[in-house]
Amino acid sequence: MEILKTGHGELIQPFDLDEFREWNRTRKTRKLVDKRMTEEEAVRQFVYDGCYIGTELYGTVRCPMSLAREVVRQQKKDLRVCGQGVLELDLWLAAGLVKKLDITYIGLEVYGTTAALRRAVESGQVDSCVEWSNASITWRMKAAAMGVPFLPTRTMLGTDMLDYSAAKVVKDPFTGIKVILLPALILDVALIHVHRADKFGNCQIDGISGFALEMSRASKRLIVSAEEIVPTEEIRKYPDRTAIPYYLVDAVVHAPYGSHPGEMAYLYGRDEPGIKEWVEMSKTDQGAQEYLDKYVYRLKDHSEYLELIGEERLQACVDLRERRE
Amino acid sequence: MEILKTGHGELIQPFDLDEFREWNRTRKTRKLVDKRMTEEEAVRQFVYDGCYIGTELYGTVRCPMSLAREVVRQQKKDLRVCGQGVLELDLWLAAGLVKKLDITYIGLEVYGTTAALRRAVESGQVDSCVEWSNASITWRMKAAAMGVPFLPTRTMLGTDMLDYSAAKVVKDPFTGIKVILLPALILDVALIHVHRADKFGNCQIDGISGFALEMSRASKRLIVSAEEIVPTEEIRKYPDRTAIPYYLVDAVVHAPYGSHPGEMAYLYGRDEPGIKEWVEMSKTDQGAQEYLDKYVYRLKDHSEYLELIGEERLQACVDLRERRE
Amino acid sequence: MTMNEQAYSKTELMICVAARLFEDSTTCFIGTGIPMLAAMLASKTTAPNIVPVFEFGGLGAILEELPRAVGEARTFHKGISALGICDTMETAQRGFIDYGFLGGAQIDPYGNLNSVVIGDHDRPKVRLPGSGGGNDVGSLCWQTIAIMQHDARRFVPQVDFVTTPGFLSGPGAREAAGLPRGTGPMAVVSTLALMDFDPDTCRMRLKSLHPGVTVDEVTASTGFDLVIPQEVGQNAPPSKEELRLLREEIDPTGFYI
Amino acid sequence: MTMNEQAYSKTELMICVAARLFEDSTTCFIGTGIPMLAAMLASKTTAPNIVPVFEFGGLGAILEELPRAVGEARTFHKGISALGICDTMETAQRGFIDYGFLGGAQIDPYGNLNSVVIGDHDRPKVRLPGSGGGNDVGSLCWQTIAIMQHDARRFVPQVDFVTTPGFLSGPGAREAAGLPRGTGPMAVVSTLALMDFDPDTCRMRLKSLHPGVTVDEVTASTGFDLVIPQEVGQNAPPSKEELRLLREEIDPTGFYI
Repeated sequence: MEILKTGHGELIQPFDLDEFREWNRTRKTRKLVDKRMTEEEAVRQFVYDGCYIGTELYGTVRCPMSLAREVVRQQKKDLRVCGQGVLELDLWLAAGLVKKLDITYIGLEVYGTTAALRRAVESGQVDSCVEWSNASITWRMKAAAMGVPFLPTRTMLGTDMLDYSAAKVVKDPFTGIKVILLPALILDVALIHVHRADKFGNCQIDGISGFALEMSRASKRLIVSAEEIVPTEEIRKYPDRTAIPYYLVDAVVHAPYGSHPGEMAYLYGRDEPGIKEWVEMSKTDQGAQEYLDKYVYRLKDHSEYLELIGEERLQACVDLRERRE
Repeated sequence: MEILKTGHGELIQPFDLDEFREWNRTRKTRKLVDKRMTEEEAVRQFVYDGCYIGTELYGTVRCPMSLAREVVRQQKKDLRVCGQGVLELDLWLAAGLVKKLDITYIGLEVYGTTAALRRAVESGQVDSCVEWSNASITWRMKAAAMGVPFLPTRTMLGTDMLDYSAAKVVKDPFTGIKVILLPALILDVALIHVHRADKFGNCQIDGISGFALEMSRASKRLIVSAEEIVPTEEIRKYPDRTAIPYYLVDAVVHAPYGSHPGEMAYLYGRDEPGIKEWVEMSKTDQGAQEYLDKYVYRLKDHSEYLELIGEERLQACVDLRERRE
Repeated sequence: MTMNEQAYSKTELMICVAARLFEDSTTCFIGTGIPMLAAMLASKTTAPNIVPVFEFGGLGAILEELPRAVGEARTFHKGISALGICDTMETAQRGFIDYGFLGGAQIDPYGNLNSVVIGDHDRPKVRLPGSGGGNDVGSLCWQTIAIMQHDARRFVPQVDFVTTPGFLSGPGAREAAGLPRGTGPMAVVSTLALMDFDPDTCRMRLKSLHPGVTVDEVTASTGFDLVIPQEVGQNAPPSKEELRLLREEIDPTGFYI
Repeated sequence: MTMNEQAYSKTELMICVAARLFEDSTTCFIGTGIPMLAAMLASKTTAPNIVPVFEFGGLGAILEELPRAVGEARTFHKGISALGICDTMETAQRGFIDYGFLGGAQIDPYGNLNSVVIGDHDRPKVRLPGSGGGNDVGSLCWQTIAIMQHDARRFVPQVDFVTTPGFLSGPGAREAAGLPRGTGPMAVVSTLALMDFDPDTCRMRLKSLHPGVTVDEVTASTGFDLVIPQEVGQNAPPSKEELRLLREEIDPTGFYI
């Protein structure tokens, strides 16, 4: 099973499975301890300059926006990021926090390419972009979540994606076909927003799970923000609904409307004007800085953010929510 | 990434991923068609002599027992089976239907080893036993479910399990550790019992999912039996509860108490005397044949089986069910 | 303005031509933007039983309201299943997804698409969003359909970065690279015409022209030699009903159109 | 019979000795049978916060009623999570499961277990059930504890088939084979004594004797040279409370005992 080809992209997060096992043995308590804290405390404790960090789902859908804004507020530097992102990563890029990217997609969806990404990459502020597809970056997390060094896949073959990734092509020893081996991705920190969690960190998600299961299991530190904190009895009544068990979680942040201006399935729809405001202002660096000033730097925390948005606009989002019919 | 070691067990179900893709393209309709039928019709249509077949979870827990009994009734021969099984596979072994085994565990749990397995294997009636662990056989299905030729794992290393399996040991090209490569397992037919399904085959499962997700996605034909048939509106109201989507399913069998004498989480507990009856009678071949006669051959179908068991005993099982508290 | 054949935009026309390509009772991978409108239009006209698939987990949704993002709740509204990206992509890898609708900044004669960079990767003139699910859709779905603005800057002899595989370098190249057997591009819908691919050379071929567009216009707007067959068809303009559905039911707020 | 030290069975004693090995606030992989009783007893005595893990998906259950199967609803009664075998085994592979409790038909000096065949694999004298989750637990959990009947047919110099890895051929052998670093057998609880493993040689070592058992009895019932240390401890008999819990709360119907 020789190596037929190797992508020359940088493996920006090298990994050691036995070290990860040791970490999970010694640094993740099995005790049920109250992990509730504020965005400020969680980010201060677990996010650090130079760490490899990821956010789950993306900017307009079940995204940990209150945590993403807190990372900007605390000016965590030289972040190595995997994305898969819209507004959340755009904010980090505009704030100059990102050094390296395992990039799959960073854009504004229907509103097209992001000017903040262009400025950050074209200026060289982001010093490397390693290319992956949405599936392959998730399969890399899945490899880590499974506790194995790689997963095979049939994507990226034959394209420049492979050359600018850190994947390898091998011949399958069972059937002789060519497959790509994707290296495991173990994140230093992950931020995930969920519908409900108990104080210990047991989480439930409604609607699509995106890549929450894979990312939560692939990270050394996990900060969860939740729309609602529920009693543990609720979790234990429906153990088959637990998407993220407590032992994976380091911090639980109560963040109502935590995905705003994005949506939260069955709770609130997206705030289109709120999204458009970033789309417009981020076209220039000055506009982007004004936006950050208005929505991050000038505000103490998420509750001040919600005050600024105002009950009326939030209610309008609630009225637009998806309903189970 | 050279091959360091190769198990000399037989790969009793060779596979071709492109052929599986072609099958899934041409033999699995995307149309919503009514797939309801009886155990008799489903087994007659989709189970055939010599096929590679598997049953999900096992004998005493959410097991497709009414389908397993129908396979015996129709005397499907020379089956190649993966198990992981208790009563269900024991019945097949006692009935002389099994030719080859990808065996992980076939036993009677607290009641120990099975005499039916001993007779079938020690007599040479089962002509090969390839050894796998419970995790590795499931990861083999997971590989097929992912559409990839193998998955790496860190189990089975250093033991005779490896030598008597069809796995291979390689050096991970990213970190240099040794891992086992498990070949994908694509089943010809799978039997899975669920809590509820609609007539098209969309399925919901309560409690543990065992390996239903992996097996359902790794099989060319899938027969689902369900405690309850629900309107599709119920499925569409909770799309996040769909464990098995309709396009994977070939037959939907309405089988109340389909897991008897095993349990069904939240619906009914196990019938201990019913289980013990097999434990006792299966000790001799004659006893086993008498059991098969009493519970399979002399009965036309599952409803006659339920009549034989009787309302009272079934109600006793319902009274013993797990409750959500 | 009266609803006559002229009263429609290039975008509306593209949507209609794309919508007509949907085959009923098939699974279709839907990306953000025009594919969403085309899928909704198809489901209300010629393909009422298509199964829309969105990459982050929504499958079999009933498209009552226009999705604006591939993870939005509308992508699993009354859906068959709402799982995750792995289940979706693995379902595609197992051969269950028939069609994939794609876009890009550049396309070449073999249908290869670029959505990563214009210029050199490490010193790009323009950094684009990246593959997203594009490469996966182009690798794993059975057939893909690209939807593009038609001009010589986009239809180029060679893309700056092969992000999503078309036929790569030509016949047999996909299989040689290890991509699943029997997969590849089927059509390109542009602002000027509908293209398919020559089965022998795997090169892009003009199939049918949009109303009022000439062959010369198309070739002049294409940066490579487009195969021009003997017979070039004509694409019907949007029907009154198609326009009514688009404007009144599918995108009444004019979010896209 | 009065509740004095003698009034207990060998099984009850094994359960008690095994139960005392549970470390509080740890994750413990529980197999069918005695481990279930030991886990319940531990959770009601010295280790109220253990997190029981059952291979088919139950984690963190409150063990109010004795499970009789590793997939039974009682294995996720008021549980933290009820997922599937992959999530459980992958959680173990990631290093989250501290202890695993195992059984087998044979055990050798290095703690390797056999549950596949007695005799030759392809022409077995006795076909046993197979590995089940045993090999996975022995490979992936941090430490394992075996619970065995103690006699010379079971404690053998070499097992007929290495199903579940102990220390394999001795020091360094697990790591050399590629098994996760720092894992391996911790103890063996038998009907006669409690054993551990010599850190230098990885060979089984007598640790402490059950009440009324002599060193000679143990060595006579062991088919290989057991390491006998200077100091051999004594295992306390089941306390009145342990017996009461076992008989009245844990297994009142006498399902196991």
